[in-house]
Amino acid sequence: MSNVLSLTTFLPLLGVLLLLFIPKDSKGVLRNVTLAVTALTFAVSLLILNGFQTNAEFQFVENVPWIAAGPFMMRYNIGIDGISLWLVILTTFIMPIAVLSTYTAVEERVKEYMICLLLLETGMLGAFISLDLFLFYIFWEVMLIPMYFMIGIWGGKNKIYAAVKFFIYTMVGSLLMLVALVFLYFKGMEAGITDFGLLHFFTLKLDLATQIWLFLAFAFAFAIKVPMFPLHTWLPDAHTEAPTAGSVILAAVLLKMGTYGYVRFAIPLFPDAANKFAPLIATLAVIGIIYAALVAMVQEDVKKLVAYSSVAHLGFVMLGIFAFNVEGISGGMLQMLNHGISTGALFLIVGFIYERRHTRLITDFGGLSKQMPVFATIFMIVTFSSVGLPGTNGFVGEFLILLGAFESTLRWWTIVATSGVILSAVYMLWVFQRVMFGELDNPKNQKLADLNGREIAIMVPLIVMIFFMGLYPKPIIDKMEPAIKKLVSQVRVSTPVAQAQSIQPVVALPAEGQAPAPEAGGTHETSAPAASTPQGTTTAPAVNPHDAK
Amino acid sequence: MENLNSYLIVSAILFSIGTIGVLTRKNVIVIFMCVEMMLNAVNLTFVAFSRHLGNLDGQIFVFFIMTVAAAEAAVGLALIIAFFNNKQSIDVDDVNIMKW
Amino acid sequence: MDMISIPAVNMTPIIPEIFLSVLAMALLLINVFVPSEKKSYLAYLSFFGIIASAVLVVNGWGSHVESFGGSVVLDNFATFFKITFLVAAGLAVLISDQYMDREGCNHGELYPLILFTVVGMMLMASGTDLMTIFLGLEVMSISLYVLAGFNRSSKKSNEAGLKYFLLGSFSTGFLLYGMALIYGATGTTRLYKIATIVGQMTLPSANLLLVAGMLLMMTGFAFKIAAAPFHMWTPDVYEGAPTPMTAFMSAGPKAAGFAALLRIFLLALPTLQAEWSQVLWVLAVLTMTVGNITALRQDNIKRVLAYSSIAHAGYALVGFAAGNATGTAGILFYMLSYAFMNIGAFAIIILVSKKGETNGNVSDFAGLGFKRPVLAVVMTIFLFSLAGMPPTAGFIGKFYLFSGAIQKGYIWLAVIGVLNSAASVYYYLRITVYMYMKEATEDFSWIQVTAPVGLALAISVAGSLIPGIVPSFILQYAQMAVKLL
Amino acid sequence: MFENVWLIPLFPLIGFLINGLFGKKIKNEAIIGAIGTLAIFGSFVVSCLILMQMIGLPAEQRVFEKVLFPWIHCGNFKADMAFLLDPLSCIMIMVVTGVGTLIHLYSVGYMHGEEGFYRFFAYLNLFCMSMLLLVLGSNMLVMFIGWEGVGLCSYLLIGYYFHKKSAGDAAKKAFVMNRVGDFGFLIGLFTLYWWFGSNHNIWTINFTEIKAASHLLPYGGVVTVATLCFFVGATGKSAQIPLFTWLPDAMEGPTPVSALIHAATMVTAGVYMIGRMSFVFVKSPETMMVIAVVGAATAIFAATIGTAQNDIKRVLAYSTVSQLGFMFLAMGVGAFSAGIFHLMTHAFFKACLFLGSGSVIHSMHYALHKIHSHDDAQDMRNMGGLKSAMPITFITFLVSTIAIAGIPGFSGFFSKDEILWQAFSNPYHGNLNVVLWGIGAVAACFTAFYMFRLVFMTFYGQCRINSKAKEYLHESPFVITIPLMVLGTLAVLGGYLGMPKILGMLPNYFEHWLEPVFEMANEYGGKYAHHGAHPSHALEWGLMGLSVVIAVIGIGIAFTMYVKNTELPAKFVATFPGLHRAVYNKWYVDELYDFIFVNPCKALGQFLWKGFDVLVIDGVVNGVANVVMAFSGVFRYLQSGYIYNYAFSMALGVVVMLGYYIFK
Amino acid sequence: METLFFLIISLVAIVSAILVVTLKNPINSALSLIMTFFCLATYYVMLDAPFMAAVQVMVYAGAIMVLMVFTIMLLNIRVDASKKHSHKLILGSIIGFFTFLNAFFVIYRSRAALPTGPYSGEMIKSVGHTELVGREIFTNFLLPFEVTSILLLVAIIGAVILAKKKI
Repeated sequence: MSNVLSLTTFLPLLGVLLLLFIPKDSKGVLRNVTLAVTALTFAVSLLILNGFQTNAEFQFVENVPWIAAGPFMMRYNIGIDGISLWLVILTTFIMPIAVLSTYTAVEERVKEYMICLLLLETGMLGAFISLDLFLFYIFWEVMLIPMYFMIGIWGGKNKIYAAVKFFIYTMVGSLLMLVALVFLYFKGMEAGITDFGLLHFFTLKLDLATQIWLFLAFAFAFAIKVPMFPLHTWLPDAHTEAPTAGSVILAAVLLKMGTYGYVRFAIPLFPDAANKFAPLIATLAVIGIIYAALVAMVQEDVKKLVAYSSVAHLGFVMLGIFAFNVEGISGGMLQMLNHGISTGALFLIVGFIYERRHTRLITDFGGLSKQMPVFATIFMIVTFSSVGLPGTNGFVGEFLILLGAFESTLRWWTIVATSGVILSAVYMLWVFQRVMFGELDNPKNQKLADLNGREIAIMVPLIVMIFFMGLYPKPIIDKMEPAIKKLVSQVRVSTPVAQAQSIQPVVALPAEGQAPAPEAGGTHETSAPAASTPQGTTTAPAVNPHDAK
Repeated sequence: MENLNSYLIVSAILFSIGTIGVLTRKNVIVIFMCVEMMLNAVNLTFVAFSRHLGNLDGQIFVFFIMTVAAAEAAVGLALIIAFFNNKQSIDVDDVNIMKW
Repeated sequence: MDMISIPAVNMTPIIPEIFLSVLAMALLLINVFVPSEKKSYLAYLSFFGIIASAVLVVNGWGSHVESFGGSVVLDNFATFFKITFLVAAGLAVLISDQYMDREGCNHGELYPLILFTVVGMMLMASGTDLMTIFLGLEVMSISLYVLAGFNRSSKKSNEAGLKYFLLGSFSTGFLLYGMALIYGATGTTRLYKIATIVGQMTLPSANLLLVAGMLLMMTGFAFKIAAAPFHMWTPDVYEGAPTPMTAFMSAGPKAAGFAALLRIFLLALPTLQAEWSQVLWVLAVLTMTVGNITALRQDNIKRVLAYSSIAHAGYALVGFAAGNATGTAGILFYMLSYAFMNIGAFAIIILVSKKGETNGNVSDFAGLGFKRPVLAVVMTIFLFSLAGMPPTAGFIGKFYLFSGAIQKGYIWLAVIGVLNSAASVYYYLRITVYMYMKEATEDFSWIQVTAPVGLALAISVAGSLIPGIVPSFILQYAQMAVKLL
Repeated sequence: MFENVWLIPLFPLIGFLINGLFGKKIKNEAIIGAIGTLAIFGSFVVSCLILMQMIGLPAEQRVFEKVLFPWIHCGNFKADMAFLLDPLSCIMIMVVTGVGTLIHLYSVGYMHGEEGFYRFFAYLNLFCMSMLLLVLGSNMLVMFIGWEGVGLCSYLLIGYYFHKKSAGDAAKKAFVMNRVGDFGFLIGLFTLYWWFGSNHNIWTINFTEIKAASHLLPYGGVVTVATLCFFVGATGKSAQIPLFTWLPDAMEGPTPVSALIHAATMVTAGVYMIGRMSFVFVKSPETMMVIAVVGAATAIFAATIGTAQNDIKRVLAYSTVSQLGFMFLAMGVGAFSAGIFHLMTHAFFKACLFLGSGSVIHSMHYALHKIHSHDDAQDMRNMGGLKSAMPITFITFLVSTIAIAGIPGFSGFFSKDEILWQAFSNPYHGNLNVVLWGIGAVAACFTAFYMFRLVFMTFYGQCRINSKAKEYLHESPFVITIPLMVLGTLAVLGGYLGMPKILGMLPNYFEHWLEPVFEMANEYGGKYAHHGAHPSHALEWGLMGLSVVIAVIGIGIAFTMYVKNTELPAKFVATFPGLHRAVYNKWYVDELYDFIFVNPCKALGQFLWKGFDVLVIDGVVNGVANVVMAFSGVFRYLQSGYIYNYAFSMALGVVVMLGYYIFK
Repeated sequence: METLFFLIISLVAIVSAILVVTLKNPINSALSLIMTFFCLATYYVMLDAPFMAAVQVMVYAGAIMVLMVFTIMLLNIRVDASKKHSHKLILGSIIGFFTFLNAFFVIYRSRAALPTGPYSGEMIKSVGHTELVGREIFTNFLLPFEVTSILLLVAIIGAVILAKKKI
């Protein structure tokens, strides 16, 4: 079982080989085989989950030499920690759902479509588990190809524009990252690092100027993928044109690559620069939240609306990550998962009605609740999950992000970002109202069939996850927390500057069992002046009563 | 030889004139003649250097260049004839089907 | 007056050349007896000859033999490039037969000419004397002029040959002038001697004769590898030449040009590296940019690949400008993989086009993806490899080229390079867009994949993918090859 | 029994799940109704048991925390799914489950025959669960679940008639405005958490822990910021200025919903929240003042609007807003237990009023339906003289009206008078006290006026309904009237639990009961005691009398205008048309908000999308591509096809290269 | 005396070179080119390379130019008929001028390597130029010499392929 990670990653590739031998006319077989392969992958990935030890170390590590030539040494070095674990699970979890959603949506070129899906899965999984920078880059790029074809071949009217834009936009960013990656390698070589192993580079001390350039290159690539304002315009196009399963995967997993890239690479590799750019990135994230929400509000196409809502959600994720504390980053990670589930579900929902009506214009709908009550219920649950209603998954992530960001130096950003919570309710509920509420006056809508068994089966796991993660996120947080703590310490350790600015004491202090401390003579008169410093401008490190003991 | 540079400069002049010819003439054969002139200028340089340096490598080189020139002439003129057969012209302005 | 006693020479370094020359001459003779509809036999013969000579070449790996008084050398560098040439020639031979048959110019002389071209290229790679290199270059060039104009009845082919010839001989003038100046500055044409003499100079970069000679030589070779601004012939000649010859031209002579350039610059003029890498920096940027940007708006697919070929020369120049082991090994690797992927792509073009080279526009590929899925997938692999997407050989090659530049500190060069390659993605994608995302206008029923073409495609696919996934061994050979320079 | 507190929200949850998932299959209204009602009734029973047990305990032991399961544990942050039982939450669960049970019962009758009957009960149960979570939550986050959960249910129930556009709009408006409040709530939470954590390393959002550490909080400063943020949350939920406009629109929902959510329970959540965190709020005099002023202003503002509305439910809605204003006034002047007391009595009489109005509407609707009239069943101008047709409804309605108007002997009097007195005599606001009291008194006058206007227009005088329909008017069935009667009784008797001390007939059980909860707040509030001397008993008596007089005046005016001289209102309108139009149109607040927020937001969205996203950002992106393409065109035509041009380019390259090295 | 002779020859060479470029009729151009070649042959003699001079005359003037003139006659080409492109002329001349300028400065500013070989004028005269060249070719430059055979073979094949009426 030592190479279960490789097995998970390359199982879909084996599936591709299997598909090659199935004639292209037997669509049913193709679909079922693909479903079986993805389901099997999911099952195997559960083994990983099962065997995962809750600590900060990388586990299931496989490390064998791969390319060794010239100055370079690339290794097939894979492994997961708490951060990547859940993204791997998310990927394997979403894939069967995505496959299932194509049963009636894709009638042409089924074989090719399924091959694309499986290739994509391998690419995504590979990117999440790579611990070798070069290997990561390979998978990162490989993902583009099947996605490109999925948008381009099975997409909508404007598919070619969207597909090419998606491809080239991402490519520009990632190629610059490649340059930075190589540069980093040579820097590492000077310090005695001999391969592309990520963990070696964590120990590398770089001067600030170098860090800044490298960080910018990495951040640019990831920002495009996230996508962050103002590099987001490929996303609405790609989403609108992509077929349902494509949109689902794009939203659920592909966008996470960007945020994951920050967490795994950009931040721990260049902590000083990350600290320096945190305000800038937070600003962009916050602009993204508000901006995307406002733009989403006036969209006429449901899918585009959901796409813009993705931009806003990922703005939250970025804000949380750049809070650089356990709460913020955990929130960010959770929000990645949540966004994967909720937005994936939203795209599926849009797919359902698109399949029935072949339109996505909001004005073509109205009053569907009457005709499709099950659909309405599911749509509503997902909507509220997306809005971040407490009890659903969306809330936990959003809350932790905002809490973490508020604790950090990004307080004012948080306040602005929190108003995004209002706007998200506005646009989501508005679209829900316009689609589901009102008179069922369009005759074409009056004969719509409610969801069938397969469609419900697609949505049920998602809904279960929505509530599970909203009500009992503990197992998820527990597994990722050690890794996040390690990340936080990585960011903190090398940043004397940032620490001076930071208001809060070191997070690593044991927080358990610290009941409210009765301070000696703690009447309100004595404590009042001590704490009367106006909020927000406090810069002096606070007195920690426990340190004094 | 006491004055290497004068030979070199004559050679440079001939080379430049050859270049001008290539750039300005329209008749393909004349252009080719200008190329031959350039090669000859180079030959002169080689021989002058060879004489100056007191080794024969340069002259051997010239010998080979002449061979090459002959070979090129054969192939080149064959190409020109083939072209003429197709187009009834050897004006470079007509060597212009493919562009952009 | 005593008799000239020809010194005993070690023939080892030129055994493959001799073999190929003899084979070519034999083929010329055989050709007389082969009826015109059976010229395929010549193709097979030459293909096996190429394999045999490849065996001979590989046999010489690891040895270092100088011969003919320092005119020629057998070393890993030469061996590596010779393999590249043989790959290019072998693939070209495989794809020629069908095309030439279709176009009605399947003259038996084609194959000897290809083999002679290879001989010329091999001499360029292994020559260590300016004369050898020059003569190798001319053998190659003259054969190529003929090959470009091989289809006599086609106006385009005629024109291609003529253009290539005139501009080629014009560039030869500069090349020779450069050699003359080098000769004047150093007093010899032997590269090893030049290296010694230049190495003894106190300030070689102040010696104008030397520097000018170097630049003029660079000009000559830049023409062969199609580097801007000496690239202008490329699109026209590539478009006009018979497609298999275009494929061959884009892979072989380019590699040969690089071989000679590397040999001369790294062996003889390493002390001038500051100068030539500066020039190459600029040339690389110009070449990449011009090639890529112009390719964006091309309709004829051969022209697209011609401009792409210019751009690839630019990428390789990036590695060359770096001049370090990483970059130069990258060139070696890249040239080899480029031979695979580019000739593969041209093979598909041959298949898709019809007699008289009609149906050669990008838009004519519309719908290929689902009418002929295997061909389209294969073409897609070549295109992505050309675009430098992992996991293909093109990516690894580019990676090493740019890495070389980064190692050398030419970050901006690498950045310009990657931006260029991002732009290049557009025109490669455009072809896939037509193949997969546009409705078919034709049913492509005329496409027949004959055995040799199929074999060529299979080899090309393997050559584009395997070095991308497990590149180690080739890269290591490339590293060893450049180490001995 | 304390251990089993989790049963309280569980029952409605089960009810919700059964009805929600299988209700459509069950179809039988009786079963569905029974499930829903029994679920909440079960909670009520458990609540009663808990109350009993708590009464049996000494005051200082009346706090119990039950951790159900860990919820979000992350870094320093820790929030469990945990419930807090103390006298305050006890009262709240009693009110919620008690009134909830009655309203469920009522709904069985009222919603009879509605499409989606099961849906209604499912939502109602869900609401109860959320509300119970809200009041039971032992930390701010569990409270927040309930806080948003009730918002969600309110959304669902307001939008119950989803085919009506107005219902959908109202639902959305309610949710969004609540969200604005939530925004404040969250920021307040963050601020408090961050302040405690960073200054004292106490990372908590747990109420008891905060309470224990509350002595560390400074007066003013960060507490003001935090509490103001919380207060924003409260205004959203409890429909205070400036976030009150959603509540009147929320009357689009079925009437039981209005009774339960928009009168008795949800809207009082803000008051409860302030009460729950009173020990924080009192530390900021500024916030206290803001609360008091906003409360008073809302009370009078909504009351004025209430005078001009014709829709029976809208009048009640504005009345609710106004009464909530009273409660906030109470909180703002430190009269926490009075506020909570008013909350409770208000729950009784306002629920009764709403249900009564529902009974009327039900009857009217039936009658109008019978004659196929499309007249508005809720418009009071169509009613009149219903007291004979609907005696039970009339009596309970009248009782409740008297209670709300503040006539001595009825519950409203006790609670409202206590608030007014505290407003006058509290130690917090100095000279502002008089103003607060004055506004309160005037608002009380208005309340008496519009409530009696409602009663007179509905139940007295001539029946203005179509005479054919008149015959169909009838008293509602028992399922409807029983809750009315119970609530009417409570509206009378409920007040005796918290009789002001000065009356002295009964001890103020209520205040006594809540004492442990507000002890700390009162202690902190003691700091402000230097303002003025304690007013005398005589003054208190006098003011009490005055407020009764004021109420009577209000009733008198109503009587004059709507019973004796029915032409007076028209005259009044004719005399002050502008004023009337302004009041009738709710002072144009909705329009103002549209103008300031909604429309600019939409316009901004449109601009950002079409103008910025597409034009600028994509313009730049595509612009780069286009520029490159343009260059491609240029480069392409440089490739002219002429040999001499090509040669020229080569020669130029050579010359430049050489020239650079020679002449550099 | 020698200098004067050099100057005269140079003048003739350059003037005839200019005539090659300027004369309209290709035949005249060709004849001028032959003139230039003869001048170069003279130079070779002056540079103690009589063998090269002989080859120059035979190969260039004798073989190549005859081939050219023959081709011109065969194709029956008279004059540059089409209209002039004056900008082409100007640009070409400028480039040519700069080419010369560059070359001039290269020559003017730098010094060639010092004499390395043993072949002084006296030595060449005493042994005989042809023999010396022969020795060099067949010893040091044997490989290039052999390669020329291939080159010529290729040229022959090429010419046949391209120009033969029917293959």
